[in-house]
Amino acid sequence: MRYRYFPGCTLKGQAKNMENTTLAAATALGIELVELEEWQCCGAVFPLYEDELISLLSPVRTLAAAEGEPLVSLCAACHHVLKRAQELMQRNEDARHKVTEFLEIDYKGEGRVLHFLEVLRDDLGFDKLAEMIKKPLEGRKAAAYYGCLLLRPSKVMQFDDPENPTIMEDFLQALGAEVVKSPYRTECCGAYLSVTEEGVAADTVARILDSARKAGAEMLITACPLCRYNLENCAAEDGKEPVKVYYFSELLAEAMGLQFDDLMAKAIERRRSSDVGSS
Amino acid sequence: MARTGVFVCHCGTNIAGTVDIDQSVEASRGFPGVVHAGEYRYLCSEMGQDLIKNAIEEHNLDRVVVGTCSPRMHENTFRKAAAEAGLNPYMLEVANIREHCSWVHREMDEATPKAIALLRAAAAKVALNDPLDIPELDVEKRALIIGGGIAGIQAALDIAEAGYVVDIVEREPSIGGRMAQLEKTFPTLDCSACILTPKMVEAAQHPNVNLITYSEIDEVKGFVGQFDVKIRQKARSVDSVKCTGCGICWEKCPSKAPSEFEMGMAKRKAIYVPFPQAVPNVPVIDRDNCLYFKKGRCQICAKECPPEAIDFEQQDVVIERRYGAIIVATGFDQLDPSIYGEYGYGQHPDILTGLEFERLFNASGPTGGKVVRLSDGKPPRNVVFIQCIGSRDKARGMNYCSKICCMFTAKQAILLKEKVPDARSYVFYIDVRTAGKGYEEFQRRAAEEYDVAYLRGQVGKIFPEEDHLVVHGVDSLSGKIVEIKADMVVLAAASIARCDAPEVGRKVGINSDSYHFFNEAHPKLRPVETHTAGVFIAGACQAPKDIPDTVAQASAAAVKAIGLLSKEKLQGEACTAEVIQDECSGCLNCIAVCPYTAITEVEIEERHHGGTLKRTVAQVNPSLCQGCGSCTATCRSGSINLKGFTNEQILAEVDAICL
Amino acid sequence: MSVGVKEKAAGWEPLIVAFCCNWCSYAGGDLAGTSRLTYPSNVKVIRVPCSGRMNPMFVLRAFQRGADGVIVAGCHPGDCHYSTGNYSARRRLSAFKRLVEFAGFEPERFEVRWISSSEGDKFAEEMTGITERIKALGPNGKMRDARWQKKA
Amino acid sequence: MSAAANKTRLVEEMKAQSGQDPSQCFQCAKCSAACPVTAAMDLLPHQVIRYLQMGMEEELLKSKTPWICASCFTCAARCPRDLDLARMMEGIRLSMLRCREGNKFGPADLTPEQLEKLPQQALVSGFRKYNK
Amino acid sequence: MAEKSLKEAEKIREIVGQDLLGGRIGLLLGWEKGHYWWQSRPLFAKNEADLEKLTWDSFCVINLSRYLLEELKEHGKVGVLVKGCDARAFNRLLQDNMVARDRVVLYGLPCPGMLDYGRLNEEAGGALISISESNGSVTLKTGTGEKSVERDQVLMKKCAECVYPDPVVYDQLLLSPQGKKEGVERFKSVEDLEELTPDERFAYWEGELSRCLRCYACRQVCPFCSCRECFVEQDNPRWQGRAYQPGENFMFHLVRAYHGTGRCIDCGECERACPVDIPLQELNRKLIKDINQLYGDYEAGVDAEADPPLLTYRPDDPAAFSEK
Repeated sequence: MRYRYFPGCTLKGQAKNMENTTLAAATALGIELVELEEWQCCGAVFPLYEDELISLLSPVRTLAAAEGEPLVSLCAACHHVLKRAQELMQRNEDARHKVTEFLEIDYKGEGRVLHFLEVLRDDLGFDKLAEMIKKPLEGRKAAAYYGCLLLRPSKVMQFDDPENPTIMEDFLQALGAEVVKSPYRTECCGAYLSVTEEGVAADTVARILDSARKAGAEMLITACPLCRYNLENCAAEDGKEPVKVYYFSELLAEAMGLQFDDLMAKAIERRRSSDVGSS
Repeated sequence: MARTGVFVCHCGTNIAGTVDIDQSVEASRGFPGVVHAGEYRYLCSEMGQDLIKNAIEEHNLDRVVVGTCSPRMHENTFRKAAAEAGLNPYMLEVANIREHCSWVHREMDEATPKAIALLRAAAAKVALNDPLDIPELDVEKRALIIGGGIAGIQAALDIAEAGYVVDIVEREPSIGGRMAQLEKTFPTLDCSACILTPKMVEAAQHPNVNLITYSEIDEVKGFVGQFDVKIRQKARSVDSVKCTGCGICWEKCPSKAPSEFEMGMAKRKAIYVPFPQAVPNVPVIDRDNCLYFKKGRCQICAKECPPEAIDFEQQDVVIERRYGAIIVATGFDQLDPSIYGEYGYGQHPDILTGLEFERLFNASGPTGGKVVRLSDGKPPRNVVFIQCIGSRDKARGMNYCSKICCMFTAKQAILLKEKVPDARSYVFYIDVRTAGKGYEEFQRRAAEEYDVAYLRGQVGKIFPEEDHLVVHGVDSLSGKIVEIKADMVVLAAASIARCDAPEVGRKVGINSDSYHFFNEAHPKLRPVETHTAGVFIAGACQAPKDIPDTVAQASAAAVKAIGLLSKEKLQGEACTAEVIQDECSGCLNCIAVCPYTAITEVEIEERHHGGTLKRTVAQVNPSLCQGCGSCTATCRSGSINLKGFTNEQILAEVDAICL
Repeated sequence: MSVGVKEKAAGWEPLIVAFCCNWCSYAGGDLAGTSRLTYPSNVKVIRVPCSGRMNPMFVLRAFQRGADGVIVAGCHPGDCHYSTGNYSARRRLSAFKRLVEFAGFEPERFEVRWISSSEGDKFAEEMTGITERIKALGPNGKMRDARWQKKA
Repeated sequence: MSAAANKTRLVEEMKAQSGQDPSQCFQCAKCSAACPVTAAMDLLPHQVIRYLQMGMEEELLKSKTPWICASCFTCAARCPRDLDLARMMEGIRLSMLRCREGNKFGPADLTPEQLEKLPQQALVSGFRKYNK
Repeated sequence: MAEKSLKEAEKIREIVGQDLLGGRIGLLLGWEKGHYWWQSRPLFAKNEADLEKLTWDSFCVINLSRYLLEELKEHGKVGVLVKGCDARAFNRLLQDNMVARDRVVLYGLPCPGMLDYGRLNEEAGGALISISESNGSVTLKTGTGEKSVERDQVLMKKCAECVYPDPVVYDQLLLSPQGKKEGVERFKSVEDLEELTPDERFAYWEGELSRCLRCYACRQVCPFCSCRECFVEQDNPRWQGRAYQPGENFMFHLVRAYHGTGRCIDCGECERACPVDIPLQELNRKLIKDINQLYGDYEAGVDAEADPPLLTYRPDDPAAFSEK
C-alpha cells in the first residue's frame, strides 16, 4: 500500500508527535507514506467565495503534485482544504481553468484524497488493524472527538455520516479501548476563534469536555492539532478531573507496541530531514 | 370527386376587420373540389348553421370547410350542424382564421393571404376526409377500489348506495387504514374508532360491497368501462367462512413478531388480527414467523380452533374480474426520521414519531393507553414536539408541507395534558398552518388553555443526558437559544407517498408527481380524475390531507365513478389509429411507443405461392386508442395511420399551405 | 440545381410552417390570439394531435414545397396529453434535427419548442423569433423542388 | 431601516460568488439552534439571513456575528433549504475586509505566549480569515 | 488460396453437413464462388452436392441474414453462416420480428475481414491473376510477378472499420474468436464533415447524391430495411416523388438514414452495394454518433434484448434543439 503523504506545517511544528507516531505505525502496518517533495501550505482555509482563487493555488498545486496517486494527510484541516479544493476543481470548470492556467499545470480533479483514518478503514480495514494490535488498550475509556473539518460538508468530504459518525469509534475499538460516546463529539471546538475570541472557545471546549466527562471518558482522541490545542488550553480551570487529549495516532502507536521515545522520533526526523520542505 | 363547400365567418368584425371576406370567398371557389363558397356574419349562430345546412342540401355537398374561430371553440357546433344535414360529422374541417389569423395580425394585406392559405389547407385536408364512426363501448357496472382506508370505505359506501357493486381490495388483513391507528381526530376530538368502526362494519355488511382483504392488484388491463383486473388474494391460512373470530388461536399461538399496526412498539402473534376491531375479524398466519411454516411443527392454533378453520395448505388465489371504474385510494406512509442524525430517532426509545406517539393514547395500544416513556414506564413531564421533520425540506426531505402535522400536534398536546395533567408541551414550529373549519380555534385552545408553549424555531440537536433528552433549539421570535430537558420528543414526520406507489401507478396506468403522489387530471377543475379515463383518485395517495378532505375527495371520486357506471354506453375516440395489415411488416415497433397498450400483435394468414402463410401484424384496439399518433410516426412504411390526421391529410395540408 | 433561389430581392417574405400539438401549442396559439398578441403572418399552423404524431417526412416535404423554416411545437416534457408522446418526439426530432443539419441545413431552419396552452406570450415570441431568424438567414433553396419555385 | 429587500450589492455578489440566495431562507432558525457559538453573537445566524433579506447591509457590517462564526458548517449541514450559511458569513467578512475596514487581525494582536503555544495552523488560518 | 481458410472451409462443411444431411435444417445459407475468383455469392444448399460448393474465403462479404426473410417462408428450419456483421443483422431482424429465433440455426464465423478487389488491383499495379494469404499478409500474383502486402491494407473499408468481427449471437461457433476491435475510428469522416459550414456540407451532399440512380440497392441489402412496402414505392400517400429532382434524392437518403436511427448495425452493406459510391455510411454513422451522445451508448444488433433508443425514453432526456 503506497500513498503520497502531505504533512502540512503544524505536523512539522506543534503537532510533530502526530506525524512521528503515524509514520512509525504506518511502517509497522506496511503502509508506505511517501512525503511530497517541496510541498507547501495546504491553504489553511478553504475559500468560501469562489472568486478567492488565490487561496486555491497551493492546495491545487499539492493535489497535482500527487500525480494521480492517492494523497494522504493527517491534519484534519489540511485534509479538509485539499478534499474541497479537489471537489471544486471537479465541479467548477471556470475556476479550474483559471487556477491551472495560472499554475501552468494540468489538473482535472483526479486522484483519491484521503485522511489516514480512511486508509485504515477502507484500504487496510479495521479488522486487519485489530489483528495487528500488540498491546490492546484494554480498560481505557476513550471517546472520539471529530470536530468539524473531517465531517462537513458531508457531500464533499464523504468521510462518514456527519451526524452519527463511527469511524473513530471503530478505530478505538480496533485498538482494544473501551469506547465511550459523547454527544458533543461532532461539535465545533471554536477553531481559530481561540486566536481572537478566547472566551468563545472556552465555552465550546467546556461543553465538549463536560459532555465527555459525563459520558465517562478518560481521554479524547482527535485528528486536528487546533482542536487539541483548544481542548488543552482553552479549558477553564474548574478543578474537575481533566480529560486527556491525544492524537489518534499516539494511541495507535502505543497499541502497536511501538516504543516511542525521543530516540525513535529523532531517528525518523533524521531520515526525513533531507526531503522536508518549508512550512 | 369531392363536393366541398367553404363558409367564411365574419365573426362580426373580429375576422372581417382584418380579413377581406369577399376575397377569401372568391379564392376559396378556386380550390380543388370546392363547388360552393359562402360567408355569414356569425356562422355559429342558429342562422349561420342553417345557412350551412341549406347549402349542403342545395349544392349536394359531401364535405364542408368553415373558416371561423379556433376548432377548440366551435368544431363540435359545426360538426353537429353538418350531421343534422345528413353528413358524417367528421366530413368537416375548421380553418382557424380568427385566433390564428385575424386576431394576431393587424393589416388586411397580411391577414387575408394567410386566411386564404389556411382555408386552402383545410379544403385540401377535407378532400381526404373519410366518414368516421364514434365507437360505443360497454360499461361493466362494477367498481374497484384499491385501498381500504377511510377514503376507500367512504367511496365504496357511496357507490354501493347508488346501486352498484363495488369491491374493496386491501393489502392488510383488515380494512381501516391509517385512521384505525388514530386515537382521536381533530378538531372535534371524536374518538377515531367510534366514528370509523361503524363505517367499517357497514361496508362489511352492505350487500353491494365486497371486501377483498389481504390482497393486492396483480395486473390491470383494458380501458374505461372495461378494466380487466387480476387481484391476488394472499393465502390467509385461515378459512374465512369457517372462522368465527373467537380469538383462541392468537391467544394460544407461541410465536411473536413486531406488530405493524403498533408501529413495532408492541408484539403480535404469528397468527393475528391487526387490531381488535378488525374487519373482517378473521386472522391471518404470518408465515415468516409461524413455527409450523418455519420448522414444520407446532400447529397449536389448528388444534385449538373450535370450527377447524386453520388451513395450512391454503394457496394464493388470483381473482380475475372486470370493472367499469377504478378508484385508487392507497393512502400514505410516514417518513423515517432516522435520516436526521441530529434528532437521534431510532437511537433512543423516548424519541417517537407522531403516529407512534398516537398509539400510546390508545387503550389497546402498546402501553394500554397510558402515556408513559417507553424507556422507564414513567409518565413524561416535559414533551417536546418538533414540526416539519422532513416536510418543507428540500435538502434532505420533501419540499412540500405535509398539511396535517400542525393540527395533529396540537391535538396530541391537548390529549397529553388531559392524560398527564402536570405535563408540559413545547412545540417547535416554523409556521403554524391551521386552514380548515375550526382548526385555528383548536390550535389556539392548545396554546391558551392547555399550556402548550409554541416556540417559533427549530431544533439543532437532541441528545440523551442522564435520564432525559437535551433538546437544543431556538426561539427565533425572542432571538433566544432554548435548551429543554425533555422526557420525550415527538417528531412530526412528513407524510409521504407509499413506497409502492410507483408500482401501483404503473399497474393502473396513472402517473405521479416527483414525490410519487398520484396526479389529478387538473389541479383545480378535475381534482379526482386522472389522465386515464375511468380511473379516479381519493385521499392521501394524491397529496397529504386530513380526514375531512379525504372523505370529501372520496365522495367526489365516488360520484365520478357512479356517473360513469350509470351510462349505458360510452363514446370512444373517433380519431384512432388503424393498421393497414397488407403493408404491415409486423416489426411491432408501434407497440413499444403506444402509451395505452392499444396495439397488440395478431396472426394473419395470407397467400404465398398457392399455399397460405401465417404472419404477425399489428392490430389497434380502437377502444383503447386515444389517437395520439405516436405509432404512426414510428412506422417507417406508414402502415399504421391515424384517422382524422392521416399521413395523406397532413401532407396535403403541407402542400396546400406552401402553395 | 435547385439552390438557385433568387428571391432575396426586396419584398421577399419567408414561409414558416408550424406543426402544433392540439392540446398545448395550438391552444397557446389560440391564447395568443385571444390576448391580441401579434406575430408575423409568415407563420402558418398545421394542427396535429401530438408532437409524437410528427413524422419527420412532413418536415422534409415542407422544405421541398418551399418552406423556409419549420417549427414543431409540443407540450412541455411531463405534460403530454397522451403522457409520453412528446418524450418519443423529443428523441426522434433530436436525431432528425442533427441529421438535417448534417445534410447542410442551417440549424435555424428546423426547430422544436415546448409551448403550453397557457403560454400565449411564448407562442407569439417563438413565432416572431423563428421568423426573424429565417429572415436574417434568407430564403431556403435546399431541397426545394423546382416545380414549387416561388413565382416572384 | 434600509428595507430594500434583497437587492443590495452584497446579496447580488453573494449569489454570484457563493451560489447562496438569502431569499430561499424561510427563517426556521435551525441554523441558530445548531450553531455552537451563538453565546458570543450579537445577531443569531438566522437573523443574519433575515438582515440580508431586508437589505440591512450597514447593520450587518457592524455586527460581531460574522467574526464569531468559525466556519464549522453545522448550519449548512442541517439547513432544510440547502443553504450554506457559512458561505454567506464569509461573504460578509470579505465585504468588510476587501473594501471597508481592512485587516481585522494581525501578528501584533498576539501575545508572545500565544505565539509560542498556538499551532501553526491556527495562526495561518486566522490570518487567512481575518486578513487580506 | 490460403491453406488456413481451406481447412476452415472443410471444417465448416463437415459441421453444417451433419446438420443439413441429418435433417436438423432444411436449407443452409452459405457462400459459393462467383463468376470470378474474387467474387462469392450466396449458396442455398439443400443437399450434399450443393454443400460441395460451399466456400469460405476472403471474399464472403455478402450478408446472408437478409436472405432469411424469403427462405423462412419456404423452409421450416434454416441454417445460416454468420460473420460478425451478419449476426448483428440477424439480431436486427429478430428485434423487428422478421425472423423466428427457433427456426434458425446460426453458425458463427469470427471474421478476419474481407478483401477489397479494387484495392488488391490497385496494389498489384497490373492485371491480378490470383492471391494467396499467410499470416496477415497477402501475396498478389500478376502476369509480371508477385508482390506482398499487409492484409490490413487491402481490407474492405467496412471491414477495416468493423468493431465486432465476432458473431454476437450464434448456436455454434465454428472458428476461434477474433476479439472486439478497440480504437476503431469510425466517426472521423463524420467529424470532418461537421467542421464544414452548412452550405459547404450541403454542396458536398448535393454532389454525392447527384449520382444516385435510385436503384435502391442500398435498401435491398440493408438489414434494417425490412418493410413490406418501402415508403419510396408507395402511391398513397406519395412520400417520394419519382422525378429526378435533387430534393427527391435528399428525401430518399435522409429518410433512409433516419429510418436507421438506433437501428443501423453499421455493417456498411449499403455503401458496398452502391454502384455509384455514395458515402452512405456517413449518414448512418452521424445518427449512431449523435444518438449515443444524446441518449447513451447503444450498438444496434449487439444485444437483441436492449431497447432501441427511439423506442424508449427517459423523462430527463436531453434534446438537440435549443429549447430553453
